[in-house]
Order: sequence, then structure tokens, then C-alpha cells
Amino acid sequence: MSTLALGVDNLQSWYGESHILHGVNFSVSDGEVVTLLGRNGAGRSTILKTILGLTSKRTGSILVYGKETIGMPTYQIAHLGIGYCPEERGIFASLSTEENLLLPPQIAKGGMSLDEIYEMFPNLYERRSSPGTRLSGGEQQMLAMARILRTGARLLLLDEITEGLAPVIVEKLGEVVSKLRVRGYTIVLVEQNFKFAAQLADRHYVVEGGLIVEVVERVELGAKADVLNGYLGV
Amino acid sequence: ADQPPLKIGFITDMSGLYADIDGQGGLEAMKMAVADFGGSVLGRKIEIISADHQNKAEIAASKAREWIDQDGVSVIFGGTNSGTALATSKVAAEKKRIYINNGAGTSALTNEQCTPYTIHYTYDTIALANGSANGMLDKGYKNWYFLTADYAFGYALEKDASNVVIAGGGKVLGNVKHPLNASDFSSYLLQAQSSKAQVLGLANAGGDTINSVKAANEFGITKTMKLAGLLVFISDVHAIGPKNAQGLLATTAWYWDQNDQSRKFAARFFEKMRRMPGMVQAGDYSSTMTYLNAVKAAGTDDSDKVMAQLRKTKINDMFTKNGYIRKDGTMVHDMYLYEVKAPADVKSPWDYYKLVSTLPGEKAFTIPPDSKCALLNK
Amino acid sequence: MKLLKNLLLIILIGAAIVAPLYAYPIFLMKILCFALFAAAFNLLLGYTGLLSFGHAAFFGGAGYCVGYLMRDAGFGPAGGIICGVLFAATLGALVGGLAIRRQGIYFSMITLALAQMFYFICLQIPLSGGEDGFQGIPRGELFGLLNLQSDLNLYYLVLLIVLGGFFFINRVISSPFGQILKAIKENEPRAISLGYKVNLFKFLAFVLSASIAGLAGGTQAIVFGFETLSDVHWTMSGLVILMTLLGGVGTMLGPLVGATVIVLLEHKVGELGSYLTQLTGVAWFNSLGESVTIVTGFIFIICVMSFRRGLVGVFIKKN
Amino acid sequence: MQETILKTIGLGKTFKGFSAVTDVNLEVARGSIHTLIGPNGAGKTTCFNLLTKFLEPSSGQILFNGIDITREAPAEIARRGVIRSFQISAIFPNLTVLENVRIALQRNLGTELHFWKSGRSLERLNSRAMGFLEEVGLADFANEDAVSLAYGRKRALEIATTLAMEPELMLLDEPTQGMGHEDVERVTELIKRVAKGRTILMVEHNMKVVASIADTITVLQRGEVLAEGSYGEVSRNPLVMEAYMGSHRGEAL
Amino acid sequence: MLLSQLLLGLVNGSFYAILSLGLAVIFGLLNVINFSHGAMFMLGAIVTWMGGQYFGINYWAMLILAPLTVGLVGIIIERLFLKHLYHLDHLYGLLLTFGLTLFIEGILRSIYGASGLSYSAPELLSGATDLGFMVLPNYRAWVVFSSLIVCFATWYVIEKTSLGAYLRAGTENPKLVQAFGVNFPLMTTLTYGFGVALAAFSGVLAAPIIQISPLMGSNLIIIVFAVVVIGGMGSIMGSILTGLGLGLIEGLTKVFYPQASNTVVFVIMVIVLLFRPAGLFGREK
Ligand SMILES: Nc1ncnc2c1ncn2[C@@H]1O[C@H](COP(=O)(O)OP(=O)(O)OP(=O)(O)O)[C@@H](O)[C@H]1O
Ligand SMILES: Nc1ncnc2c1ncn2[C@@H]1O[C@H](COP(=O)(O)OP(=O)(O)OP(=O)(O)O)[C@@H](O)[C@H]1O
Ligand SMILES: [Mg+2]
Ligand SMILES: [Mg+2]
Repeated sequence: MSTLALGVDNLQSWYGESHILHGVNFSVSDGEVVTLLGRNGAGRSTILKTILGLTSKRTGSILVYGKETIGMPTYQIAHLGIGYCPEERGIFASLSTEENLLLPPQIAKGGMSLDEIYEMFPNLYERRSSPGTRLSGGEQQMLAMARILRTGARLLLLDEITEGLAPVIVEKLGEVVSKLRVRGYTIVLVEQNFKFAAQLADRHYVVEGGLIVEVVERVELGAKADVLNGYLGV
Repeated sequence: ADQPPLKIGFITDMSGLYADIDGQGGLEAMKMAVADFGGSVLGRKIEIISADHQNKAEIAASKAREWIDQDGVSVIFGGTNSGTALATSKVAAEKKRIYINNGAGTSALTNEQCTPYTIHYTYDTIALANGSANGMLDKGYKNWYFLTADYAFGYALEKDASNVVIAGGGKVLGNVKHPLNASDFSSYLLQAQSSKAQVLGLANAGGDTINSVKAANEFGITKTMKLAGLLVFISDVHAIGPKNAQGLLATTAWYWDQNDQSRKFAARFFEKMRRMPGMVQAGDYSSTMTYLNAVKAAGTDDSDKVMAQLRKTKINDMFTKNGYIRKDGTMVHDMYLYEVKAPADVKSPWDYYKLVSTLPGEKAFTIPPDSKCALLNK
Repeated sequence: MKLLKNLLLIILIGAAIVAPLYAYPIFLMKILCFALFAAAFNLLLGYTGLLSFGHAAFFGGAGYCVGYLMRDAGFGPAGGIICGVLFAATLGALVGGLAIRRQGIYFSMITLALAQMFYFICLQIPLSGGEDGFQGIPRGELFGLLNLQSDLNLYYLVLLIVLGGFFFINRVISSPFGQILKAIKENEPRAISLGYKVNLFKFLAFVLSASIAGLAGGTQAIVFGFETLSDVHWTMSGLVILMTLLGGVGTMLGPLVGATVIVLLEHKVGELGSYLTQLTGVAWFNSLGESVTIVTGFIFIICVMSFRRGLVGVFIKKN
Repeated sequence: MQETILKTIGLGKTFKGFSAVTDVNLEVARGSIHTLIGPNGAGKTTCFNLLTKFLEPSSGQILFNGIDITREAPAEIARRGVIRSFQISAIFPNLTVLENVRIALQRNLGTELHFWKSGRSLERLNSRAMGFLEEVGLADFANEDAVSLAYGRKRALEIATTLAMEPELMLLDEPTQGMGHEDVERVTELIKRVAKGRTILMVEHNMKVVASIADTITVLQRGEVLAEGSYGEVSRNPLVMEAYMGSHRGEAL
Repeated sequence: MLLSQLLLGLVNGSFYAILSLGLAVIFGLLNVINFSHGAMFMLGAIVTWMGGQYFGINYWAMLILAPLTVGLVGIIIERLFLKHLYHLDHLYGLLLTFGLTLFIEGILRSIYGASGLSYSAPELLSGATDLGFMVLPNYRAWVVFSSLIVCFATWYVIEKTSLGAYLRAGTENPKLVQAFGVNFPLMTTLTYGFGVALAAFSGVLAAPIIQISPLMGSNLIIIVFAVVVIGGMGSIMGSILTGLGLGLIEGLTKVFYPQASNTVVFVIMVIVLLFRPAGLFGREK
């Protein structure tokens, strides 16, 4: 068996007083791509945020490349090799596009170079000196994705990256993710776009009400189509 | 039987800009007076209640009102800040209670806004202007230029002083106004310097005076002009430091090192406060004593009777010799013009002044024909 | 809930009516005037989302205006106050007209700057009496009938004015106009896209708030019988912000609570100190009287750190 | 009544030398659902901002019902009946759902500046507001604070509020963005329903939605019009396929 | 005459510049409106005085030590209080620092009184240089010189290094910056300490020329706020240039209409904001 990149055990999480996650369990091996599927408000984004310690309180266990991180401050967790692309994109208005791109510090070797990134997203190259939030919605999405590819992170947490993108770009992103997968990145995708996810992932977790209610392996997709349909209304 | 205590209210700036001039030290001086008096009068224990008016007139006035209405104070002592003093004086007059002020400068208290119950004890702007201007003229400094704080108080100081200068045959070559609490005076001083006057009259107070004297030294203005402070307290000189302050002329009603009595008082005060008393604090002591003596002599704390008693008694103590309280409420007493010594002559801390001249009280304070106070001229 | 609110209201008004029997009326009037001032400010901050840093100009400006009219122009209290309010409204229209187009901190700063200019004028013109203050404002008689020389008569007049002011503010907040204000505060671009000229609304809210601040200031000038520069100084604008935040922004009662606490602090810390000394025997407490600023500072730190929603806000949350 | 409700002539916008919208001539037919599509950064949102005057055009003219509105202020344009929604959901979070809709209705009452009137005078709008809420399926949430609604419902609320303005022309910027499949379907249905008797101009990336409701599609690329026509026409256009739809002709992967 | 007044204006301008720079750094990077900046300026001066009075440390050493000490105070304040307020409206930071100011000023006033303490310029700088049109005290020249150096060094670090980029990004979304692996809490603490140390530095510079008193900062703070706003909140270069520029304008006002020299700043502020809603150098949102 390959090594475990991420192991989540009985994870509970809160925003202030509201209890959102009620004991989530899942694990991702090195080099795997998994998706978290579910309805709006199911708690998928919250799982990613909790892994990074961005909610107000959390309990349980989260192993990142074998290290327990439940008590660690956020910035140390990141240094274990995590790259995070948040759903609200988090582009910085006071930085130019290029500064945004260069912002996340290098946490390991092996990240992509700036040229590689611009080649992948030519729009960004064109707009590199304009303020980050002056980009169009879709360009911001590309930027959010692109900037974590530079850092050398091996475990990518991607939240709704196809949101608001033109079909061509979605297609391109699909290629990017496949490429990353080939390069050995481990990826956790939160997706609304099931067709996009289905192509890429080794395994799908269905989240509902702050719990994982169903696991579907790639090979079972056909067999469990009805179940998925029930949960997601696909 | 158990007599109710005689309450004295004391309201002043305890925490703001003027707190060093009066404040806590003033309260301490009054407590010393009460203790020296014996702690009780007419068989009643003497109690001082005090408050910080934070330089807000409405706090001063409503405190005074409350003390009179609710606590039954017999007399109110008031400290620095003209606005608070005028407001309190109004309240006291309305309620027919004696008000003795020791820290406010405005001569309006005993002039256009005088009341039968208000006594202005230590000094007013007229006395200070008279003291400085007369003293300088006597020494032959005739040409003046004024550095004036841009508000009513600064104007009053300047006007009073220039009247004296002109009356005494001198000339006023000009003035420059600066905003209140300006931090930098260099450019005003350069303007003053180019006037080629002999004397620079500082018609400002507190931090403004301190900063102007400091800058005057830095720019070498003191080499060509004499600086005459129109309202300088010893605490200001202390803050400027003798090195910068030397040669500065200042009028005061009292200086701790003027005679044995004053030195004795100052030594006791220093024990308690770790700093030397200024004229206002000495005035607090003296006026408290004077008031208590009057109560004792009158045999009552009834305002009218005590006021009558106060008016007919000469004041002779460590603060002044042969001072008396005029109908308009002015306590008439001698004023002194001092010059700050050179650092080499300063023998101990707080040893700052050498006497230049003495101005008799009759000449120092507003002379009756000039007064707009109805009480004085009827 | 509604019942509880009405009950609370009745208790409060009842308490206000009997209060002068137990507490010093002038002191109570001061609290009332400041409460109204804070409520006026709160109308702007709490319900429109505009932080004005220049409200002292309206408060003190109306005070000077009322003072002048009553002392030197022979106006009665009613006429004086009405003109004072009009004066504040005009000043508010001027300041608001200039400031309203700016956002956030820039808005606050323009109001501050204009108020500082007004302060400068007050400092300069001889009429204001400079730092000696504008003294000797008569209380007069209300409509030639009610003699206001009596503290009690004046108290009930002030109570009436302040209650009226509070009622008016409450009315404004719940009015159709108030609804739009709330909407603007919540999401300005959306309100624009629905066809509302938001600047007009903000402007009107600003003028209303300035007028009520003027009402409070004018009334206060009559209560004390003088008006001084400290009422138009920026620290007064700061003070009213503190009162509002301390009591709870965007609550009806907050300004009242905030004003009470601050006025109590200004007046009673010394007494509290001596009381604590008697109680505990620790002589240090006696010096509290000279340390109003220290105590005030301390209380703000505590409030910001632990009662962020203001005293009233915390109470509401608990229920 | 003109056939064309909205017309732009040579509309353009440059940002510090970068031309985001260039020479766009748009004609929106009354009563139609007209969709703007195009790659990211093509200038769709900018177009919307120009039409509603949230941005000042650098060049060109905007005609609404034949009247030149190029120089009018945003609120005036809204008053003419051109109402937009935002790409990022725009509601009044701390008002109740009902109040949100009422804010829109209030304008017709003409009492919006009446600060002396009782709040009760607004209650007669409640039934109409409920009507709009029912139309978008939010009637059950009328008294909840809008902030607590789920994402899809917030969008529905926004549409209800927009409808309450009785707009002649509705501008919707990516109304289904970020929604789950069920919500997407619900909102698509909703748009179809409310389009009756109105004109809708919308931006949308979801080709399924576009295919099912758009009467006319304009494709923008780099600020310029690339193609125009029905879904069938546009989706077969090789230029559009290359620039936007990709090899799958826009069918989500 | 005019030239000398302008030169003097520049001296004041450098005080404004360095104070408003500190404010701008703190506001721009922490989103805190640091009302206690004036108090920190005052602390800088008082600590300098204390160093000389109690420990016999000279001016030059205090030039380093005072900012360090006050910076440390700032760090403590940040850790204890401000840290908990970042997620709130910036009103709360303002309120807290306002309370702190009252507290600090009150305490120092009760120890040292209000009228002030005296401090002299170091021997090395005590002379004056005759420039022909005026005699400029050497100390004033030193003030301008050292302020400018500190200002531009700060500007460089913040605008041109990646450290500055972290800080700017962190202002907008601190959580995300941490999620990228930046120890942002530490950075904010140090930033606040640094901003406050800048104030203290100008306090040291001011100690020999203006009255050292617990209330010395409170008169200045409002003007400095105005400078920051005119320059554009949070704009580093804006606050430096505006500080210097306003010093000059104020200098001119002192010649032509001296009473108004405190008010002219506000007049300028109103005019500027009417035409440039986000200040001279601010970015409009
Ligand atoms: N900052 C927050 N404070 C309080 N509650 C929150 C916060 N963020 C999310 N929630 C709540 O947590 C629950 C899960 O939200 P989450 O964002 O994880 O959902 P999601 O599955 O990602 O859905 P979506 O498709 O809407 O992104 C929701 O009920 C949401 O209302
Ligand atoms: N205020 C602005 N300043 C500078 N450039 C801008 C501004 N607004 C938009 N742009 C640029 O204009 C172009 C068009 O942006 P717009 O937001 O209209 O795109 P869009 O078509 O809506 O894209 P998306 O589908 O990604 O939302 C983009 O390249 C963007 O970077
Ligand atoms: Mg999500
Ligand atoms: Mg867009």
C-alpha cells in the first residue's frame, strides 16, 4: 500500500456556536484524486477549511503525511505540503496579478515555474500587472488555482475550481488536474460539477449534514449511479 | 452635641493641562491649612470635598450646584481655567454662596462679571501684565513685540500689557498670533526677531510658553531680545529647565524663596508633594486660612456675614503682607517681577528666580476707575 | 417580546418621572441631554452606517445659537430651541452635503475637518466668549407660563423634550424611510440597483441626526446656563461615539445606557473612590478622583475586550 | 412600442489602456431571453456594468426604448425599469426575506422619504411581496433573516426582489453560479416562468441552461462580438467552439 | 524670510511624515486606526528623558533604545488586546487604542505632572549653521535628515519586498495567508511594534525641541490623522509626501495667516477629499 497523504478520523468542527461537522472519516493515499460531493451547505468546504484549521474549533484527528495536525497553527499545517484554493477565491485586491501569483511562499521543491504557469493560463500573463480583483470572475478563479502550483505543495485542496468558468477553460482545468495527477500530486476536489469530477477521481465521497454518507469507488460508478442520483439529483 | 461638619468644596483641574499649577497640590495645601487651623471651626469639623472638572465648565458648574443643593457646602474654592471659574461664579452668586478662585486668569471674574460672592485671590491677567510691563519699562526696555495665543485669554494678556507699555512711553512694534497648543514656534519666533524689538512679550500659557521659550533659545533669539512671560508659573520654568529659561522674566504673586515664612511652608509642602509649591497653591493655603479665620470671627458660616468679615480684615501671612479684599472681590496684594537665574547660580533644584522689582498691589490690579464692576463704583 | 418591551418602556418612563425625587435633577438632565445626543448620533451610525466625527458642531453650535437668542435677542426657551434645531439642521445640511459623497473613513474625516473649522470659528468670533465661554444664558419661562427657574419644572420640560426626541427617532427608524436606510446600510450597490438615490437618503438622515443633536445641545445650554468651547471640540464628537458604542450601536436603549455610564464616570468617580476606600480601607482608591481619565480609559478597554456589542447589546443577546 | 428594447451602438470601455469592451452593438428584442456568453474576461460583466452605469462607458451609446440613457445615473436607469442582479449574490442580509422584497415594492408607494410615517404603512405591501415569494418558492421563509438562507435560495430571493421592481428589462449575471443541480434546475424554471411578458438579458456559463432557455445568444470574445444567433447556430460556429465551447460543444464534461 | 519659513515647515513636515507613516503602516497592514499613536510618540520622548535621568544613557543610545522599548510596549499591547479585534470593524481598534491613550496618558500624568520635563539636545548637534538667509539650528537639520532616511527605508521594505506583499495580503485575508504557510500573527505583532516604534522614534527626535509632557501627543494626533487621510489611508508613500507637503503649507500659513496654521490642514483635507475621494495617493475601491 502506498503511504497515506491525508487521514481524517472522527473530525468535528464548529463555526462559533454552530456545530457543522459531526465526525467525518476518510483517507487519501499519496497520488490519489478524491472528490467530496454533496448538496449546497452539506459541509464540503468546511471539511477543507477544518483540515487547515480555519474554523473556530475542531476535534478529532487529521494526519497529514503521517503528522498529527489537530493542535497545530494554520501556517505550520501549510508547511507540511498543502496547497489550498478556497471557494471564494481569495484574490488580494491590493496586490497585482503577478504579486498574487508570487505571494504564497515556497514550501517545498518541485513547484512549477512562473513561465510554466503563464503558459497554462495565458489570460493571467496578459493581465499580470492589473490589480487582482480587477480580473474577471473566471480569471480570478484561474489565478487562485495557479498560485498554489508554484509552491511545491503535494497535497492540493481545491474547492469548486470550475465555478463560473467557460467550458473551454473547464476542459483545460480537467487536463491540468489529470496532468497533476500524473505528476503524482494528491488532490482533494470539492465539486458541484459531477461530470467534471467523475472523469478525474479515484474515489468519491458524498457529504451530507456534516457526515460522509456514501463512498463510491471509480469502478462502482455505474453500479451506484442510482444512489448518487438520490443524493445529488444528478 | 453633634454639630454637622463645615464643608468646603474644591473644584479644579486635577488631570489636565493645568493640574500641576493647582490640582492635587492645591488640595494638599488646603488640607495643610485646615490642619494648621485646628481641624474644626465653631465646634464643627472641617471637611474638604474635591472634584476634577476636567476643564469642562458644565462639570464645574453642575458639581458646584450639586454641592450647594445637596451637600450643603459653605464655600467653594475654584482653581484653574477661566471658563469653569466664570460658570461656577455664576452658580455661586445665584445660590448666594462664597466662591474663592485661585487659579483662573480672567479679570472678568472681578470686572464685568463680578458678583458680591466671588473673590479672586491669587492673581489675574491685569496684575501679571502690569507687573511685567512696568518692571521692564523701568529697566529701560521700551520696544515690545508680542507672541500671542490666538484666543480670548491671549488677547486679554496682550491688550493689558500693551496698554501699560504705551502708557509708560513704550512702543508696541507688532504681534504674531499662534493657535492654541501649537507645537512648533520657530517660525513665529523668526517673525518676532525680524521686528527688531527689545522685548518679546509671551502672551500665552503653559505648554505654549514652554515651547516658545525652548525654541527661542534654539534659534538664538534670546541673544537679541528679552523674553517676558506674561503668565509663567514656576512649574513651567521647571519644565523648560534653567539652561533654556535663563533670562526669562516673569511676574508672580508669590515665590517660595521670598522669605522665611514662605520657605517654611514650601518645605512642608515639598515633604508631601515632592515638588515646590507655586503661587496658586500658596494662594490656596492662604485663602483657606483667611476664610476659616473669617468664619471664626463672624461666628457663623452665613455667606453675607462671612463676606463682610472678609472685606474688613487685612491679610498678613506667608502669602502676602497687608493684602485686602476689595468690594469687587479682588484680593489686592503686591506682585513681584522675577528673572530666571543663569544655571551656574542655581544652587538647588527649584532655585530659579532672582527678584527684579516689586509692584504694589494698588498699582498691580485694575484701578477702580477702569473697572466695569458695578459693586466697586456704586 | 413586544409586551416585555412595552413594560420596560413604562418602567423606564415611570422611573424618569420619579427620579428627581431621589437624584439631583441637574445631573439627571445632563444625562438626558447626552442620551438624546447619543441617540441622534446612533440614528446615523447604527441605522445608516455612517460614522460622523463632527457631531459636536451640531450639538455645541445649537447651544451657542440658543444661548445667543435667549440672552441677547430676547427669545423664550421654546423659540430659542426651535431656532437652535433649525441652525443645527442648516449646519447639518452644509456638512452633510459636502461629506455624504465620500465613503467610510473618508466620510468620517470630512465631517471631522468641517467640524474643526466650525470650532475654529467659534474660537475666533468674539460672540462666543472664547475660552471663557458664553455665560449667563437665562432659563426663561416657557410660553410665559411655566417658570423654568425651578429645577423640577425644567427637569420635566427636558424629560418631555428628550422623550419626544426618542420617540421621533424611533418613528424615523421604523418609517418607510428608515427601511430604505437599513437597506442602504446592508448593501448599498443593491439599493442603487433598485432605483434608490442613496445619497439623498443619507443626506436626509444626516440632517435629521444633526437636528436632533442640535435639540439636545440647545436644551443642554438652557439647563446649564452657558455654552463653552468644549462642546464643539472634537473630543465631544469622540465622547458621543464612545457613549453610543459603550451602550450598544443600533439599539434604542444603548445611547441612554452609554450616556448614563459616561456622565456618571465624569461626575462620580471621585465619590466612588472614597466609597471604595471606606469599604476596603485601601487608601489608594481615594486618588481615583484625580484619575477620571485613567478610569475611563480602563473601562473602554474592558468594554472593547468583553462587551463588544455594548452593554445593551450583551443584555439582548443573553435573552 | 418598439421591437428592440435595448440597443447599444459602438459601446466601448477601456481601463487604463486595456480595452475590456470594444465596439459592441447589441440589440435585445422585446420579450426575449437574450444570453451573453464568452470566455472568462471577455467583458460580459463589464457590459452589464456599462448598461446599468455602474461604470462610465468610454465610447458609444445606450438606447433603452429608443431613448438615449448613456448619460443617466444608475438610480435613474433603475427607475426606467432596467434592473440588474449581481454576479456575487446581492441581498440585504439582516432584513427578513419579506422585507427584502418589500424594499423593492416600496418605491412605487412614493413614501420612501417620509421619515415621519409609521412603519405600519408598509404592511399593505405584504401580500404582494408574498406573491413574489411564492412565485420563487420562498413563501415558507418569509420571516427568516435573509442571511440564514441557503445559497440557492439567496439567489431566488434576489430574483424575487428584482421581479418586484416590475422590470421591463432584467439583467441577470450568472444566476445559477455555485448552485447544485437541483437549484440550477429550479432557477432555470424560475427564469423561464418570469420571462413571460418581460425581457431578460443574462450572462451564463452553464450551457445546459443556455441551451434550454436562450432565444438569442451573443458571444463575446476579448470585448468584441464574435457571433450571434440561436443556440443551434452559435454552438456549431467553429470560432465559438474554439474560443468558448471547447471540444464538447459546451456540454459539461 | 519665505525661504526660511519653508525650511522650518520642512522640519515640521518630517515629524508629520514619520508619524503618519507609522499610522499608515499600522492602518494599511493591520486595519487598525491606531489612536494611541500620539501616546506612543509621547512615550518615545518620555522614555528618552527617563534614560537620561535615571540611567544616564545619552541621546544617541536612546535613539535606538527608546523605539525598541516602546516597540516592545506595542508588541505587548498587540498580543494582549489588538490581536482579538482584527476580525471586527475597525471602530473597535480605534476605541481600544483611544482607551489605552487615556489610560497611559493618565498614568504618566499622575507620575510626572502635566507641565513637562526638560531635555537638551546632544552637544554634537547643539550649534547652528548660518545658511545666509537664516540661521538653522543643527538639530533641526538632523531631524529632517534622519526622518527622511527612516521614511524611505520603511517605504522600500513595504512596497518592494515580499515581506511587504505578505503584510498587504494579510490585511485583506489573514486566514488565507496563513493557509499559505505564513506565520501572519507573528508578522502583525511585529508590524504593530514597528509602527509604534516609528512614533517613538519621532518622539526621541522631538524630545529636545518641544515640551516633553504626557499630553504632548494628544494635540498632534488629530493633525497626523488628517495627514494620513489626505495622503490616502494606508498609502505609504502618500503619507510621507503629504506629511512633508503639509509641513510646507503650514509653514506658509504661519507667515500669512498664523492663527489658521492648525486649521489649514483641515481645509486642505476637505478640498482634497472633495476632488479625490480616496486621498491624494489612495486607491479607490
Ligand atoms: N463562516 C460560517 N459561519 C457559520 N456557519 C457557516 C460558515 N460557513 C459555512 N457555514 C455553514 O456550514 C454549513 C456547511 O457549509 P459549507 O460551506 O461547508 O457547505 P458546502 O458543502 O461547501 O456547500 P456550498 O455548495 O454552498 O459551498 C452550512 O450550513 C453553512 O451555512
Ligand atoms: N475595473 C477594472 N479595471 C481594470 N480591468 C478591469 C476592470 N473590470 C474588468 N476588467 C478587465 O476587463 C476584462 C473583462 O472583465 P469582465 O468582468 O467583464 O469579464 P467577464 O466576461 O464577466 O468574465 P467572467 O465570465 O470570468 O466573469 C477582464 O480582463 C478584466 O480583467
Ligand atoms: Mg462550498
Ligand atoms: Mg463576469
